Amino acid sequence: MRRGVGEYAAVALPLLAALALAPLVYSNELLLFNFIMFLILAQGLNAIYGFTGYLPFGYVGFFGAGAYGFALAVMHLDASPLLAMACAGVAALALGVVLTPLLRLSGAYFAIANLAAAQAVYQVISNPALQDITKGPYGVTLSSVFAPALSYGVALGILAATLALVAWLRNARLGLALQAIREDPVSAAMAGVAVVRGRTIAWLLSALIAGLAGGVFAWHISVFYPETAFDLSFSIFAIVFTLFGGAATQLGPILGVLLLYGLYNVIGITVPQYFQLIYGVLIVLLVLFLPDGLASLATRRGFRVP
Amino acid sequence: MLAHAILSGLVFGCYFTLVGLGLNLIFGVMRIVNLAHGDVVMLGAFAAFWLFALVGLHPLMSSVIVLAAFALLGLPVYYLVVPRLLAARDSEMLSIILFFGVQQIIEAIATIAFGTSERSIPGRVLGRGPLHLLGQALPVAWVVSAAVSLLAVALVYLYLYRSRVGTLTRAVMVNRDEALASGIDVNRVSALAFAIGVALAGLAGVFSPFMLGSATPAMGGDVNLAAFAVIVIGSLGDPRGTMLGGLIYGVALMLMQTYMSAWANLLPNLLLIAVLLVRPTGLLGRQVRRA
Amino acid sequence: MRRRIVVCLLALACMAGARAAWAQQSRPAEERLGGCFDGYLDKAQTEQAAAQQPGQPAAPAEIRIGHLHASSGPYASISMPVYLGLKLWVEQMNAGGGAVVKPFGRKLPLRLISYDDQSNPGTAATLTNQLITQDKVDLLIADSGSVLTAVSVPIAREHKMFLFDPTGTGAAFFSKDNPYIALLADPVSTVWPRFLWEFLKSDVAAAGLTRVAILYSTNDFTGTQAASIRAALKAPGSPVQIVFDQGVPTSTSNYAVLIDNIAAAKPDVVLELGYVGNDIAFLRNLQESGTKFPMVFTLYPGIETSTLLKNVGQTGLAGVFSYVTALAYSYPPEVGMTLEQFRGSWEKAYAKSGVEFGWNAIAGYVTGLVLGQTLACTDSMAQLDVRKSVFSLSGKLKTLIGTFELNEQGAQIGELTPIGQIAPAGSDGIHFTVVYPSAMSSGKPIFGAK
Amino acid sequence: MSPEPLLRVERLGKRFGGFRALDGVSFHIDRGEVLGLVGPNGSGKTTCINVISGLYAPDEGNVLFAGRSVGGRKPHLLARSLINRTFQSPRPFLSLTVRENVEIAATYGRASTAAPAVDVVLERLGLAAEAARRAEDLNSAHQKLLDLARALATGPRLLLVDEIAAGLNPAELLLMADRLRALAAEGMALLVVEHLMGFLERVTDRVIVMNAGREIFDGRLAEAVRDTEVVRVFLGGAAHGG
Repeated sequence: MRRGVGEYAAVALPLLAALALAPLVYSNELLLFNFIMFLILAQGLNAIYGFTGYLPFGYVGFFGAGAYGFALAVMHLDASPLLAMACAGVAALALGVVLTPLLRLSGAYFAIANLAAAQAVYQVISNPALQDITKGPYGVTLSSVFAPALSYGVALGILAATLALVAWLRNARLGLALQAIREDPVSAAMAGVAVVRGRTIAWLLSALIAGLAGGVFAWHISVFYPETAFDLSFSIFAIVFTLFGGAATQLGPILGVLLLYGLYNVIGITVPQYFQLIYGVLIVLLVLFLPDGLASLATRRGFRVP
Repeated sequence: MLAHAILSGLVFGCYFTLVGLGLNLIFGVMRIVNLAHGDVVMLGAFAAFWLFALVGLHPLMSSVIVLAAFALLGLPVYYLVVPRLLAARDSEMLSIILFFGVQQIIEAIATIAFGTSERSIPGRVLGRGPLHLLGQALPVAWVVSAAVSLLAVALVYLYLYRSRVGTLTRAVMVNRDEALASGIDVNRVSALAFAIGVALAGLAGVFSPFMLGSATPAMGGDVNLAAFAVIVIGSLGDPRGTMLGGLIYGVALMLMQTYMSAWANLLPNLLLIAVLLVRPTGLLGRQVRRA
Repeated sequence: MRRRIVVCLLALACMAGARAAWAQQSRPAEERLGGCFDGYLDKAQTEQAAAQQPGQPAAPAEIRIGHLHASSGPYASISMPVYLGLKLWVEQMNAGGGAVVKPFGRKLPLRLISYDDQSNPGTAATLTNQLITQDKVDLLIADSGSVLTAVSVPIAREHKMFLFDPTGTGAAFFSKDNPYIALLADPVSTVWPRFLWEFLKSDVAAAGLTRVAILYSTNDFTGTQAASIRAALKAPGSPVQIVFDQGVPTSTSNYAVLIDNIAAAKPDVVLELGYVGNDIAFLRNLQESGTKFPMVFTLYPGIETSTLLKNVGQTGLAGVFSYVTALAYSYPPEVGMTLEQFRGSWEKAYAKSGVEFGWNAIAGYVTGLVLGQTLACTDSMAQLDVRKSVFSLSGKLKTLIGTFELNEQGAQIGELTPIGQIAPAGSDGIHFTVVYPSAMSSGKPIFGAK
Repeated sequence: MSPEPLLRVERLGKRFGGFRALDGVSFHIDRGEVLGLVGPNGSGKTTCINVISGLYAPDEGNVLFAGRSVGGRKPHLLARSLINRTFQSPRPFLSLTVRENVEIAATYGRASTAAPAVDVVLERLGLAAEAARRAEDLNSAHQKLLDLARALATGPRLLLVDEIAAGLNPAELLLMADRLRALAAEGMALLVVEHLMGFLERVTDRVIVMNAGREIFDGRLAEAVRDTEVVRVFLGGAAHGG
């Protein structure tokens, strides 16, 4: 556990400090906010994919549930933003609990079922029949609580907590147990690991993280449609970033987000006409030539990546 | 209304069997998820559109050309990408990401080449007026598309169960490692299955302007969601399962449209999840214990 | 490790920071009574007037116009034409030496910075911020459609940047407390269908057609139109009865069963409100099913006429009612090209682009025209002056789509489209007969034609 | 001999669809005893181990461990209550190091204070030099040892060993047999599924022979090879092609 604290100090604190100070020198604060959000999402995905091997293709479902948990609390309960953030977390956790049976599936079946579940949640929330509750397809406006600076800070706080969680998983016995489950659930069981419980914990933690990210996203952008909160590209970006950096480490997903999302924006701003093409090619090359992520370059040479 | 919904559902379901068929074959043989499947369908649609618009080629003729051309197109893609992918540790998961990238590439190129406007082929090309079937009026184009789909399913079935390569293909589906150990040229069998899968997606694309109203470079995502529902409900890897999944999907969708239209898209997803939870390998799947 | 991350961040910041070429020129908004726009303002006059002013601020090298478009994804088909229409306007202005910018008293070249958000709202948000904070654009234009516009609204407001909204018709964007937005080219969804419901309650009902079916796609654009039509038709004293009212997902691509269901409700009038793809699928399925209704109304035959004609065909469109946009009803423009001229320029520039000419192309061009007039009229480049200038155009600016008119919240309430019916023209063309309002009408509706 | 054996298996039955993989199998093992389990392919040996180690719940019969019924309990609970096993093809946690592999079992599966320390296990199985290597980089013999180390780290009193000898070279075979005997000498009970009779001879003299889900012989190995039914089953099994 000592090592965990050290790694957190070495990896997370500089990152957090940089992100806290960045708005002073760089004014596209929303881009920085999106960096924070993807850092959170990538680490949340890391908790379930990196440590248990389940690829939640519908991860955006939790994100959207969090965004709408936040929005509903503000619209109907007149909740303060922080209380609404708690509601965002609870909404995603509740969805996580409902979807726990999906953990019985494996491989592509799990990924597809999870995608279908996220779609189903989206279709319910965006249904005009629920217009009085969710505003259906007509989108929500939360201008009453709009507070970009405060929500930026809260997002940073969530990132700090998420990184701490992953640093802990990386070094605590639970993290090791989860990795064992990922490698071989049967063997893990024979090593005394409570496989179902371990998976469920990782699943719910990861749902909670996405829900909080969704909540703070809703707070920060304040006007959005269901299509925005349930945009499948949130799932895909989080997966690609995590994979690119290297799952099951603290540093991997961070590098993944900083490099790839950074590149994404640089391409988008400099050569918008070939945006999609370049990004597609990049992803293909990544999977073919670096399937275990950047971190594997170090681990293959026997170095430990925090 | 009920009779019409069920009949349209069956006809529509036949077409959606074809939409899922290629995806299923590729997953069954290689255990990879071709997320670019919907975009190959889109390419098929544009191929048929341009063949019709430029040289006036009948879609039934185009479908033969598309089948051959897309199979030939599939081979180099297979050799460029798949063997390398399969060598990775978690290829089943990685495939989703890889083919997401491929999908982005296809969509980007299609947008540059074809623009973003909707394209289609007039329905009368496949026959004029509604066709009366069991007292219900159905668009002729639908019935033709369904018939072609059934033919394609039958051919795939014959390929798998009546040809030597097909037998080998099924062996690879059952257990890739065993097949490799017993001297089957797994790589060649897979390449063939991949090419056929891509060709079937292209074929589905040829008829998509008739079944889906029109085609745009962005249509792939929705096609994928439908195809996933179809093949998972049926059972991944088995063409008969795909048929069953397609019919269930079609009928369920039409019934929802009839009685709760605003919720129509929710049903396939709920069906998919329910089927997976009750029978994790799909309705026709073998009961295998996957530890 | 720490160093690597810091270096990464710095590199990123530098890349973006370097793009900020010059700081935004602005001076305090000086109060002036009334707008400058008094009928059509001749560019030469403006130039002359402006040149007489002493002590002008140093002019920048160019006027930066920030814009977003989606080249891929679900909104590409409505976004690309707007982008290309706008681009055409910018190129034309620059070919003529630029646009007159009143505060600097001369013509300045325009620079269009348009990023591709790929129909991804999250990306659209970041790029909007990029345009404001890094590119420091002088004028900001949102992407097309409500979903992509929505994310830009609070960002523009937060940065006190006036948002030119070409086609984001969501009623929620326009509120009294947000001065930083105006809807330019589409009427706001709540009022757009006004002529339609008036027509249904008067002429159509008088013809004995009172049973109405509404089938709409469940998205902001069509859902809001359906809601305001529904409210109007249900108002006390309405002679009209709604016999079918269903929403379908916007991704719906087959309507055969829905058409059968509608037929079972025996309506006289069917209103199908959807996006381009929905309308194409609906009209094709309607034609193929052989089902007939006395009156069928859909949105896009009048909005994206050539796309609909290519996909549905002459016979499929004949008899259908739709909005009559500037594509089929010519308004004499006082500013900018006529429809024919614009269409000619479009075909010349974009014939091979695969993007069809239609209402959204015009919307992009009109956005440009509004921008041009705004620059010619504004007192300064300060955003509230820009807003004042835009609002001063209201009720005065006449373009090829009619009179530009804003309500006080910035929603477009002019440019209302009359109702028309499609008749075949020539071997494979169509033309619109305007049937309502009577002041504009060019013929009588023929019911039972579909 | 104590009145209650450490493990008592009573009329154990397990079906897969219509196939009866186990059909009323009964036997017992005492502390410090090594029992061999032999039979042709598909006779139910591995299924038997899978049921005892909790991977499958039995359909019929029961498993009693130290007098308490444990049939149908989850494997991780069994691992913590002193039953463990190895796998026919070893299943280490490939991307973790050798030490981490063993550590997991020592942390989560440690059932008694008597469980050995990680270093002791590694030392004893000759894996100490490999401790920092990733499991996927080990050769198959070392992976087998790692699999065994994982099981031993939980400090089991009953160890189920599934074809551990396959693929080992003669020297490794002898060493492995010695190790198993040493474990038994310390009081551990072992159930050893094995095809290699030579190896089995070195670790035990008592065997159970199974065929088609039933036990057909329980006694001394030397007698088994003279038992007519056992001989018929093995020859017949060969005739059927396995």
